[in-house]
Parts: sequence; structure tokens; C-alpha cells
Amino acid sequence: MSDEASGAGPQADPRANPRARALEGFTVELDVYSGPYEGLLALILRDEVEIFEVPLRELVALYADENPSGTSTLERDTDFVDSATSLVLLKGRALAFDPEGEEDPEEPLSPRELERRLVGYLKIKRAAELLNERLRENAGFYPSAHFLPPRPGKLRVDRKKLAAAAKRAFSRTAEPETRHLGPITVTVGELAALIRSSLVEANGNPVRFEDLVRGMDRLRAAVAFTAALSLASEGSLTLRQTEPFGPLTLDPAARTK
Amino acid sequence: MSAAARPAALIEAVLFASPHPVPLPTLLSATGLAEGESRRALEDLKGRYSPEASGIVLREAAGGYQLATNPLCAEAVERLREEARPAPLSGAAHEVLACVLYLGPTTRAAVSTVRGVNSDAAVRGLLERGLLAEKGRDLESPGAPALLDVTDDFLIAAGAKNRDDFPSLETLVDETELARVRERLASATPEANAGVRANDPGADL
Amino acid sequence: MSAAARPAALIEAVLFASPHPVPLPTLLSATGLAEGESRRALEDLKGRYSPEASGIVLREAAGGYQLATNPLCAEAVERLREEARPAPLSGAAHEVLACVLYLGPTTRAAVSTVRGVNSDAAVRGLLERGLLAEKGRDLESPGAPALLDVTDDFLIAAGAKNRDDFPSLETLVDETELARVRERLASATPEANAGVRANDPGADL
Repeated sequence: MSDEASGAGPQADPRANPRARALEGFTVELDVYSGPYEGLLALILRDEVEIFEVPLRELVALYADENPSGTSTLERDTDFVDSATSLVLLKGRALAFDPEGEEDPEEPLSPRELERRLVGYLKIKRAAELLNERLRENAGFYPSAHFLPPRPGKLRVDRKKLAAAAKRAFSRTAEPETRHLGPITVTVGELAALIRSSLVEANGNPVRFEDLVRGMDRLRAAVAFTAALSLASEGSLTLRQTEPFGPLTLDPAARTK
Repeated sequence: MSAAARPAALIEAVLFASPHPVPLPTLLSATGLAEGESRRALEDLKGRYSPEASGIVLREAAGGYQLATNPLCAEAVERLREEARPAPLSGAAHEVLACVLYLGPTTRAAVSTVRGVNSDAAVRGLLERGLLAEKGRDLESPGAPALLDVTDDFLIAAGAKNRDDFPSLETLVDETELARVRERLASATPEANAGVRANDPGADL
Repeated sequence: MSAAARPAALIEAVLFASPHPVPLPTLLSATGLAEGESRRALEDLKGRYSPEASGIVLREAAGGYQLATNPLCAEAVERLREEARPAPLSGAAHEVLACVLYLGPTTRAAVSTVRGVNSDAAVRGLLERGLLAEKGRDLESPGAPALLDVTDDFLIAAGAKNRDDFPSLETLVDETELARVRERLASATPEANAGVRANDPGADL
């Protein structure tokens, strides 16, 4: 498949975008997006799809289902794992996000500032639940289809906007600009290993997430969280949090790997 | 859900949401009602929406049933039309217009394939505004889906002399990107293929 | 001619001919009615188009009056249009809407700060769906970033008469819950902060 794809155009050097080339033909059906996988990656990198809305577990399951009889090539599998790992890392980065760029990543927030933010966020979270309900209750109202169309000339189509829309629509899978993401210096693998060894040291006892990330900078802590989620989804541990903002605990799975 | 709604209410809602007269079989399949109860409900509705009782009237036209404004109220409706300022088009609407302009005539499925998201609602909005129209059907695809094209009103709204009075796609989008879009359309569902086949091989895309 | 039509019929016809809610002043100028008789007629119409009596209902939204299909009949309408209901918004999108509704007009950066995660993608999706719009710029911030606000389409979708037709933010969280959060924070070490942030509910893998 990649051979054929690499002959597709003058610039189709497989190294230019190996993951999209090898994974061409893999389409995904998710709530947030349906279409080619490479398109999903492009949309995420261009901030057109929020990384938190991409259920990675579902994505992996779709990939596994797509190749049930071992027809997949090693190259293809490697590319998929590579891109899926990038998505996990992106999730980690988004969690450590600092929009104003003002915070020193090594300097923890003051307890008062943290409280202010959490209380503010909690209110927004409740408001979002309320909106969810309001929008659902009001979803079934359809407006009249019997209006007169505006007189010709009243409606304007902006040609600049139309050209910009054409660019957008026909470049959905363009190799996106990634410079703004900056280097990611920590891997989920490293932190997954750290979590596993902490669980072994704890000798079958639960480990508090807070203890695990004590002393880590925010990016590492966030990636540790995604690593914990990955381990939980593969069944190596169980995550426990009894209430919102409550302490998070990692329990070793009964059947440790 | 709809079990709770009375037959007349179901018919009322369907006629309200359809810009065209709805033939009885369509009405039955949309509402799930039997023919007898539908006819009885339509009789009731003729009373409720009579020219004497209401500003909305139920009429039979072009082989179907239609709700329409009472001619007695025509002046008020015309004044509303004069005052109404059309809402600006959304980003999605612009993208759909661009797809149909550059690929067209093409199907809804092809538009959705290019955009990567279901575009049915945006297409409907543009049909309602008269910027797109269905022009024939793609008989080679299963289900013979409708072919969409831009309208003269669209050209007027964009201040364009004709379809060619827009920058070519090649000047807007990278050649590699176009090749990929083409590949995607070709490998998509048969309905989406219609969009490609309906196009001249040497056309913009 | 229109002298023969009753006030309620005129209003009915005008609302029927508009896909959007019609503000009272527009209703008055289109129908030529006085405010008092319009209000009385609207009261009558609320009975005629009540959810119990009709497949078409009269609602107030986004500063105007609108006739719309009764949600009990939504499935029949969707079958007629062969159109699925648009996918509901994600959790992230609801949070962004809540930020803009309660704290807005506000910038993308402010939304991201409140949520603790980059919200550009969710904002973009909401702009695309027409639920948010850019309204002016924040001239006091460096780079004069665009200010986001909720749109009339959002108010219509939420069935809200206006921006204030929502409970106040202070009433949404009960005191005992806030007290528990404060208590837990007081007992936690400052280093725990990354962990708490990482517990963002949107972070479901």
C-alpha cells in the first residue's frame, strides 16, 4: 500500500509523512470525527478537534478490529503505535497547558490561587451540565420551512471567505504545522515504567497519585496521568477517585503483568 | 416518544417542517400512521387551519398536503420579508458552497467525504436559502442520489458573472492536497464516487 | 385586504413565514398591529399552539417569538427529512459554552485558563456550528484578541429568551461541595497541584 501511495505525486516522499502514508485507508468512526485516520491526526494537530474528545482506547480498538486476521504489516502497526503515542503525549501537553505563558512550570501554584481556580472551574462544570440538559430538552424543535427566501441581492457571499473555505475544505489532510507544539521531552513509556516500579515497591498496596508525581514538573505529572490511564485501560491497574477533585489512587490489578 | 403525540399533531409538525406539499404516502411513512387515521386527522386539520379560523391554511396542492400562509395575511408576510435581514453564512456553509462550486454538480455524500464531516444540515440550509439547488440525479450510483449545484442566486450573491469567475482550485490548494482529495473521493462510498464521475476528468479536480 | 384578518391570524402567518424568532417590534411593524392587541393575540396563540394541543408550538427564544415543531413529533420530522439529529455537543463544548455565557464576552485564552486546558479546538467547533461568534476585540490585552460571545442560535438551541435566562453561577454549586474542595486543598501539599489538574473530567482516555 505504501509503495503505491509513494508514487501518488511528485512530493509523495514516504518519509515526508510516513505515518499517514502507511495508514492510508484506515478510516475511523468516532463521535467527534468520521473519515480517514490521517485526517483526524491533521485536525488534532491543527487544533480543529480537541484532543480530549478523541477516545484513544476506542481508536486502538478500531485499529485492532480493522486487521483481525493478521494482514497488517509490521510497518503499519509501528506507524499506528507511533501516532497513537503522539496523541497520548499531546493529551499530556494539553493538560499542562498554560495559555498566558506566565507560569513557571517548576513553581507550583499557591494554595489560594489553586483554590480560586478550582472553585471557578467547579462552577463552570456545573453550568456545563445544566447547559447540556437545556440543549437536550430543546433539541427537538424544528423551525418553519415555509419562509420566503431573501430577495436576490439581499444575501451576500463574501468571495474572500469562499476562497478561504475552499482552502480549508480541500486541505483537510495537509501535513500540519507542528512547530508550535515544541519538543516533548518525556515519554509515556518512561512514566509507565515508573508507575509499574512504584506499584511493585508498594508491595500490592495502593499508591496515591499525589505521592507518585511529587516533585515532578507539570508536564511530567500530566504525562504520568496519561500513562496511568493507559495502564488502567490495559488492565494493569485500577484508578480510583471517589468524588470530583478527590484524591486519586492507583491499585495494582489482581493479575499483575 | 412520538407515541405520545396525537395523529393530527404529527401531521401538523411534518407539514410545518416541509417546504413542499407532502404526498400522502410520504406523510404515512414519516408519521408511521395508518391511512385511515391520517385521513381523519387531515379532516380535523382542515377545520383548524381554515381560511376563516387561521393565518395558516391547509391546502392540497401538487399531489400533496401543504400548510401555507392565508392569502388574507399576504401583506404582513411581504412586509416581514422586506425587513428580514438574512443571517450571515457560517464557516460550514462556505465550505459546502466551495465544494459544490469546485466539484459540482455533485452529491451530498461527496461533499461530506471532502469535508470529513456530515454536511447534510449545512446543505439543507443552503437549499433553503436558494444558494444551492438539486439538479437531476446521479443515476449510476445506488439510490440515485440528487446532484447539487450552485444557483444563479449564488452567482448574484457572490457578484460573479458565471461559474468560472472564481479563482481556480489549483491557485488555492497545493497539488498534493488535491491528489489526496481525489484519492479519497475515489475510494469512498459509491454514492460519493458519483461526485467524481459526474465531473469531467479534466475538470478542476 | 389584511383588514379582514384577525390579529392572531396575522401574527400566526408572520411567525409561520420566519425560520427565526421574530422580535416584538418586527412583529408589530409587519402586521401593523398595536402592542396591546399583539400581546393579547400572542396569549391566545400560546393556548392554540401549546405542547398539549398541537404539533406546532409557540415559544419565546432569543428575544422573539417563534413557531416550531413540538419535540414530541421530532422523530417524524427527522424521518421526513431523512436526516439524523445532529450529534450532541461534547463535554468540552458544553464547558466552553458555559465559560462564554457566564464570563463572556471573553477571549479564547480566558476560556482556556478557566478550564485548565487548551480550548481552541472546542471553540472552533462552536464557531463552526454558529453557537459562538467573535464580537469585537479585547483592546486592553496584547495582540487585541477576539472576544467570543454566545449567538442567537445558541439562545434558540437552549430555549432561552435572552442571556439572563439562566440561573446565576453562584446558585449552581452548593456550599457544602465548595467547603469540601477547600478543606481538601488545605490538607493537600502544594505539589499535589499537578495531580489535581490532571483529574480534569475532560481527560477521559
